[in-house]
Amino acid sequence: MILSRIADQTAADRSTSRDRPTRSSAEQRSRSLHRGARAAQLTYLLFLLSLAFAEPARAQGEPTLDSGDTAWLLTSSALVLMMTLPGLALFYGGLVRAKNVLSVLMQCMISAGAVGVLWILLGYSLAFSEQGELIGGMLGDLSAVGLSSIGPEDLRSGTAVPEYVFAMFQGMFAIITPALMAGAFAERMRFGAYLGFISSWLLLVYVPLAHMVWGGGWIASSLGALDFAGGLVVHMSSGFSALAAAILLGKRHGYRHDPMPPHSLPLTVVGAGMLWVGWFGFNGGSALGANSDAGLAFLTTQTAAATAVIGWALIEVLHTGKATVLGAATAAVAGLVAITPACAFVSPLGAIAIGAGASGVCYFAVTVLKPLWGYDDSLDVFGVHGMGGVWGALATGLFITEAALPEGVGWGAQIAKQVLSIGFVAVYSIAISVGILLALRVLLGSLRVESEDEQRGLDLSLHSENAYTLQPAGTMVGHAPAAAPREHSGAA
Amino acid sequence: MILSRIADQTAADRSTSRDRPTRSSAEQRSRSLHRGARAAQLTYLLFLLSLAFAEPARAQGEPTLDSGDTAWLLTSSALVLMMTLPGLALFYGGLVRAKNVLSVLMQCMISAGAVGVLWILLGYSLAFSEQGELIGGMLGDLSAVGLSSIGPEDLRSGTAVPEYVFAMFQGMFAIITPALMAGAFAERMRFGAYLGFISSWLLLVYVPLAHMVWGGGWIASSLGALDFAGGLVVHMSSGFSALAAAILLGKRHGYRHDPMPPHSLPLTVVGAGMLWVGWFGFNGGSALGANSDAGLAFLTTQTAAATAVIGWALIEVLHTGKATVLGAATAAVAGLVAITPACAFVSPLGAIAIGAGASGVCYFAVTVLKPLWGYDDSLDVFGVHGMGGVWGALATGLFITEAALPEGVGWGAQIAKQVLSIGFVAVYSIAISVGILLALRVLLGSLRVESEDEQRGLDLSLHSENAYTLQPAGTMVGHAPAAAPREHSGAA
Amino acid sequence: MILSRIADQTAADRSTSRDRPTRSSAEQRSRSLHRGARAAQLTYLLFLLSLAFAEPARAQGEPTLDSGDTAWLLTSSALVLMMTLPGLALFYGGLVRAKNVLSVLMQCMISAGAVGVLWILLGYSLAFSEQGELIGGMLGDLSAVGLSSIGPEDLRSGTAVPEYVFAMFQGMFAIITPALMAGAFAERMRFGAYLGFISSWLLLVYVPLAHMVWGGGWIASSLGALDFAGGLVVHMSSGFSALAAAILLGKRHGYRHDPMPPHSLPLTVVGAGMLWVGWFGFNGGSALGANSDAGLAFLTTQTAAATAVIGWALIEVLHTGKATVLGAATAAVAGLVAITPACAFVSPLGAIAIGAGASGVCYFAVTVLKPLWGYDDSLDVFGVHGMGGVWGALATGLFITEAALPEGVGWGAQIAKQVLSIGFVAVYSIAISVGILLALRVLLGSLRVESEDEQRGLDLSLHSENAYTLQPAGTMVGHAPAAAPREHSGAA
Amino acid sequence: MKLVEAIIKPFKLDAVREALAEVGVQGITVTEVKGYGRQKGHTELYRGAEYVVDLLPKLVVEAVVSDDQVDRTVQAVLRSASDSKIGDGKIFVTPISDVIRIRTGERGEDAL
Amino acid sequence: MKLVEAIIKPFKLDAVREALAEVGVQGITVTEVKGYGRQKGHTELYRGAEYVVDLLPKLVVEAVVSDDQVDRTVQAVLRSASDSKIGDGKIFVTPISDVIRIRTGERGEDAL
Amino acid sequence: MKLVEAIIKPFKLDAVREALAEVGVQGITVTEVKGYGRQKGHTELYRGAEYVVDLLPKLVVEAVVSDDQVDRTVQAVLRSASDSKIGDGKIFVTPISDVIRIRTGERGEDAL
Ligand SMILES: Nc1ncnc2c1ncn2[C@@H]1O[C@H](COP(=O)(O)OP(=O)(O)O)[C@@H](O)[C@H]1O
Ligand SMILES: Nc1ncnc2c1ncn2[C@@H]1O[C@H](COP(=O)(O)OP(=O)(O)O)[C@@H](O)[C@H]1O
Ligand SMILES: Nc1ncnc2c1ncn2[C@@H]1O[C@H](COP(=O)(O)OP(=O)(O)O)[C@@H](O)[C@H]1O
Repeated sequence: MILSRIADQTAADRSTSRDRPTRSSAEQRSRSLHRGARAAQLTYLLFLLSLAFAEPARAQGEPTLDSGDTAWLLTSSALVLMMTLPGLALFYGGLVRAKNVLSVLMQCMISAGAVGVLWILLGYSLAFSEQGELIGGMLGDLSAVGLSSIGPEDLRSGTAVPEYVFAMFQGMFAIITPALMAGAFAERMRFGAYLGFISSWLLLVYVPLAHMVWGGGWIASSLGALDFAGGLVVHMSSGFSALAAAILLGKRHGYRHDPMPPHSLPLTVVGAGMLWVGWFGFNGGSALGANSDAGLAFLTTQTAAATAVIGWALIEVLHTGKATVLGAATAAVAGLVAITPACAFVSPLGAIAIGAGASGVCYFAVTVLKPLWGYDDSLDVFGVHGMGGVWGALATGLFITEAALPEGVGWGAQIAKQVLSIGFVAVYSIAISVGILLALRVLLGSLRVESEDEQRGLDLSLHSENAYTLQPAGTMVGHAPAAAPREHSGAA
Repeated sequence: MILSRIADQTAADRSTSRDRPTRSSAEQRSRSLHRGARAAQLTYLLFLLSLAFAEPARAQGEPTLDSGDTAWLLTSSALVLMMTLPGLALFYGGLVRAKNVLSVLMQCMISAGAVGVLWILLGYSLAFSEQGELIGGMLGDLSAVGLSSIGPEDLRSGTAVPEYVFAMFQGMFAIITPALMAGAFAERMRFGAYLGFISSWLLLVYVPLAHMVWGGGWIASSLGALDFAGGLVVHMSSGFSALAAAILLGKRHGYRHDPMPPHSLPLTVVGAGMLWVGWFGFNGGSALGANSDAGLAFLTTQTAAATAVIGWALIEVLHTGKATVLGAATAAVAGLVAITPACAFVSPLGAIAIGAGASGVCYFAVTVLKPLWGYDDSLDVFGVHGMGGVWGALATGLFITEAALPEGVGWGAQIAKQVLSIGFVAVYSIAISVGILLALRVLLGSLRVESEDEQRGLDLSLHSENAYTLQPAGTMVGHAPAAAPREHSGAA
Repeated sequence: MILSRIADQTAADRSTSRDRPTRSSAEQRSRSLHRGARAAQLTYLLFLLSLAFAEPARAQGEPTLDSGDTAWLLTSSALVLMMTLPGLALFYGGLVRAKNVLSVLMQCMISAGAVGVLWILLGYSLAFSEQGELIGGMLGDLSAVGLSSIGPEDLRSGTAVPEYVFAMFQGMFAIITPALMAGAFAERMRFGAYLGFISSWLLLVYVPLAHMVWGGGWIASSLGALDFAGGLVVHMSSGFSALAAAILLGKRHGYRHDPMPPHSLPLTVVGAGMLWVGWFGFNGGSALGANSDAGLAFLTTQTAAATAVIGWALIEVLHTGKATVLGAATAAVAGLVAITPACAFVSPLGAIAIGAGASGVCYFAVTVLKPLWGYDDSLDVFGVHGMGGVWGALATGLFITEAALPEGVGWGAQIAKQVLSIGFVAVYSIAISVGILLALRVLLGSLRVESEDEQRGLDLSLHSENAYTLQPAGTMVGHAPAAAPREHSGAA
Repeated sequence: MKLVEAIIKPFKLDAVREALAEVGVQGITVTEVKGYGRQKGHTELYRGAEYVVDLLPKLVVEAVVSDDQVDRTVQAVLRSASDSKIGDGKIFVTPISDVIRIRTGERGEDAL
Repeated sequence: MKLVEAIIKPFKLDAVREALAEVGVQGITVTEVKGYGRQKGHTELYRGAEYVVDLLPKLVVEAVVSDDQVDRTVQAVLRSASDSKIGDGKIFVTPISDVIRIRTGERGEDAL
Repeated sequence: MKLVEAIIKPFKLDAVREALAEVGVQGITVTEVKGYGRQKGHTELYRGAEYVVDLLPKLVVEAVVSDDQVDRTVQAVLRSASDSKIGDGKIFVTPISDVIRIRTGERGEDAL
């Protein structure tokens, strides 16, 4: 086993990423051993010399920072934040009615804020520190609380990048995932309830799943399910949790009677474009280096998104006679969601299949499943991320290449592992989310704004602001009021 | 010749890019030879040792992935997609009237979709595979159809990056180029006609030109014209084809009688900003590595754009008394277009000259040439990309540095080569584009929407959507209608 | 000396960045000595051999380009331009009234243009060329005017990146800094006055400060104050100069009587998001390589911004009862400003302290200080950049880690140095800015537009354009008018 | 004929339109306006500053009806637009001297 | 004096304005409105769902004219705004009791 | 009762509203419109081309007042909206036959 691993290693550097959660320092060591072996082909003197020269590196006993890998992971981290701010904020902001656009932007901003802080203080340690596990296979430990135990020079084990950079890259994932859910209960949730929900959800749903899949936990190591860049951890988890939240919160006033068209489709298209671009960091960066896996992930990501756009447009033309712009934007995201778990495991043609499948699955979820079941998932988080995530996780098994199949696992067996992981993540996400929300409901009285505040719009009710003021009018009252502003200060 | 080349190589790694189409494996080999030569300065023992140590690398006999180069090319690919989505979409979207903004956004989205898929299936192979040419000097071959023959570990020959990454970088160019044309016939073309046009155009115009200039074809290898990042392939080709399309489609209803001001200049400025930023990937990435050429290209790109902004503002103040914001945005793009073919061949001061020239040439094209000739190039694609491209291709010869001049070619001779290439690309683009459009007209009946649909706006007519809905009102009819929506479903 | 340099260079690439202003060659040497010591453990023969192998590198006598460092600095440069275009343009554009949005966008565009050109011609040389200083410790020299003395292959000394790339990275800083000031006197300054102001300011304020802090001048080398990425040079300088300009120009018509709410908060949030993302290039790129300092800077940047968002929201809830979206956007920028000088000198927990402090300091400046003093700093440039910059420069001393403290300097001493540098930059910026503006007032008659033009809006008055035209109406007059447009052509 | 002009809260539009259709009003014209009256405006915040926006969004629904339809029309609006809250709005009734249908040139009640 | 109020299709504005100028109308005031009448609305799509928008964009052109100018004004609108298609719009004529020019305080027809 | 309709320059709104409040007008309705009259429009530029926008932004302020309040109302507008410049606007006074308050159903002057 170790030997075959080694062979794999030297043949190319792509291994870095595929099994990034399981890379051990043993493996690292085996690499340098192998290099020694090559030197053994030389004469004895040369061998000694080679030993001598190899010594410093071996004595140090640790890999060195690779500036190219680091450059790419820094870039990827920035791109993944761009997916949330401004990407997702715009995508969602354009889709709601004009009176609620700020509330959605705020949900994205505040996720960057709250999760940003929590991740440093607690989240990263619980998800990724590897000293000893708190709950067997489900959580990391507290050894990196506040990141105090990590220095700027420390590299993330199994990579050639600083652990700080790895922590940031993962932190950006932690920021976008709760924000994704905001689309499902948009236009009705109280701000405090949202803040409470995403904070708890981060620690109780996201962090455990991240550990189980990427941090050395059981989904990857025991079950053996594959999720390269977050189909399970990011999209399924948020999609299914969002569905639960949408149902618990109830439908928007006027749902399925009044039309609630996007107030600004251009914003949504811009957001979709930024999500697309940022996703290269999301998937490509998950290779944790600028290597051939990153290249493959980039290529399949682009290809799946492109195919989904075409697929969705085709379905629409057949179904309604018109290809819509919102359809294209939605399709791009659906394709990107679906390729996420699979992006470094499938071929370019596999990516086309996954993208095409995503357009079918998500179109069905959004136009048939949702009206059939009658829930009000405002911006189709479940239809796109939940169902797209399921399809992607399954398709990872269906379209995996020979080369990417883990040693000794058959194609059918891998599919079974994928199905199991899908079931687990769906049940886990829904169960814990429902628990959190019920607890919050007890704590806060209600998760929803008052009906009148909902009609007036969340921007004014929750934030005392108006998104667009084309013709200013009014009266200054005073700077820095000591008291809460008049009327409706209770809804937040 | 080989010797001087080698010297050039070792002094720095910048060569990678300048002549990226012509890099041969012979040249690659010469590099390692040179390294051997240097070792010969040492004593015999040391020489043996050096041989011994050099052995592994030489035995492998192939270049290895450079993570820094790969990181930059991945980043550049993402930046170039950002130029289309959301960059160009915003730039064009802001310039049209509010009733047509979605149709323009859709044209950009669908280019990413359709070209994205076609590129994987066919385009890349025809443009860049080098096994054997289909039509001498004009097309690559079918050996990389579906990219099936390429693996994630394969490097693009002559570079230190995975071929997948190279394919994506080039694919992003292939996506933006047809989308650029959309500005010329904006606000009147049918959606199906657009899709048919750009798909055919990709394969019949873009792919051959890309091969001729970058894929080893005759413009670079036989003619010897220089086009570092796509002045000929991207801007002139799209600009001249767009002119042909604008004329064939005819003028917009009310053209030159009704004012058709941009519906949202802020969107346009944002788009211009993103184009500017993305262009660093476009030009800098064309060095195919994070090397000194990339640095030079970045610097000249920035400098030419900045100069054009100032130049255009100055011309406007002299001509109309006011510097306009749309002028500044247009100027930036004009400067970027013009520096594109020259970016790694000229000095910083050369870039200033090219940027200044671009503002003059494009301002003249847009304000004098267009009204003089009377064609309706809605958003001035010909004026900016066509004429800017001509100027850039010419200026590449005019301002080329000694160091960048190909061995044995005089300054005047290079200018002549540039002029020939300009003529060829202009004629080729127009001829094939006209052919495609006439064929499509026969096939589809008409390339244009009905006059009433044009007046109502393409967003509603083609996509049954409204860009902005500030005060929603209406009646839900039903989810997932089985039939085409009522009224005007035929125009798409 | 040369020997130690080389050893250093080859051994590792990270030293470049942390204390780029203060890095002395002494320090350089001490590091390489240490590594030499390690080598001394080997036998004599091996030592000789090592010498032999080191030979080629030493023969070349110069450090080599690191592709990973170069990739990251190229990326960072693009990110920093994105901060201005479209980031800052959007942030400011959304905050002004609809009639002035274009004037603000234009100010950002024209900074990219004018500073972009001036930087190449003169600015870079005066700030960063190191041959000999013009005014002792205050300015560089003229040896790199027009960048003519620098070639694409030249590396920036002390780094492994091309000097061209370094020049561009620094150039992007030079572009955003004057543009930052535009927020303070928004909605009332003449366009020509603005252009004159920022051009002079660049050469008389920015360039000297950049030299003093980063180019080897006295603030870093003699005083020993630390400013990793521009708290003094960028934020304090622009914030204090902006305050002076706002006061000199006088208040907007109707200030503190009419409400002047943002015309589009979504634009502002998008801009804030882009600033946030771009800031990773700003701070992370200031490490001048993809090294552990870049990682640390990235992490502290993200953490401080996130903390400030949460801190500001908390303050708002306590103070007014509501957390606002504009508050969150402002807070993000405040946190980013404050961490800028400190980003590679503090721990993650230090970053949390700095971010929290920033929200307090800037909230106080904006809501208490401004109404108290009564100046009209339209978009709170002083409150956020000026005061945030002061806090950041101070906090750099307060929260600096042991490891980051310069050799032989105590904690208290460093704080004193920081305080001195704050005082110097405040006084210098205000004094020179006032001088420039008074001179321009004499030269141009007035810095402000006419009162009627101000009420009509600067977009129409200065640029003859309208930001939004949802329902076009009017009459074409003619293409390319030979004369200035009628009415109000004098204000620009 | 009379012009019945109802100033209503925006979210009442659908209800008013339905009520008018029930009593036989064939066409309406709707304008977005801002209203100032007894109803208090709302407070907005801007970087710690506070201001009152006292012009509130309203819709004006205009229907020209024959004289004998006026009462029914007014009743329909009252029924559908009232929440018995301040700010529910006003109805103004104005005499109209003529109505012409542009398409056909018809005049008077035929043009409605 | 009378207020002539024409509800027209938006793209007819230029034609109507020119026609009014020809018959001597010196000033007009234009309002963007939404109209509901015999003309059918259009369908929009939203993620596979379909809804009808039946309030269509219209413009109201208002001109106050002297009594003897009313007919010419109405004719000018009829000429310029009609396509003989449903939805071409309506003209309402209302008596006005006074007109005042704010600039000068002039009253009555002098103020037009 | 009369409807007093003042077409004013947008930036005069606050002054007019205050003046009306002073003379006892309790409520107003404001509409954004575009006006065309003696006042010249402005030139805009578009890539070197020039066009005149002659529809200028105006606000219509509507107040329904009792007959004896009409004069005071008109005077208040004249005072507050006039700059003695072309384009200051117009006031139209129209007779109203009835006013109803939606909230209470009150009619006539009680409803104001
Ligand atoms: N005298 C008036 N003239 C014109 N419009 C009025 C007048 N009074 C009220 N309005 C309009 O009616 C709306 C509702 O009036 P308001 O006084 O707030 O409530 P209510 O009608 O319930 O007493 C106002 O917002 C305004 O648009
Ligand atoms: N009774 C009415 N009161 C007020 N506005 C009306 C009335 N009837 C029609 N309108 C306006 O006139 C427009 C055109 O009317 P419509 O019935 O669609 O066509 P037509 O006038 O050709 O019969 C409508 O959109 C509406 O704005
Ligand atoms: N006859 C009219 N009917 C309707 N509105 C008018 C009429 N004349 C002028 N207006 C409105 O009054 C505004 C001011 O008129 P204008 O002729 O420009 O200036 P003044 O009232 O100072 O003579 C115009 O923009 C228009 O909105």
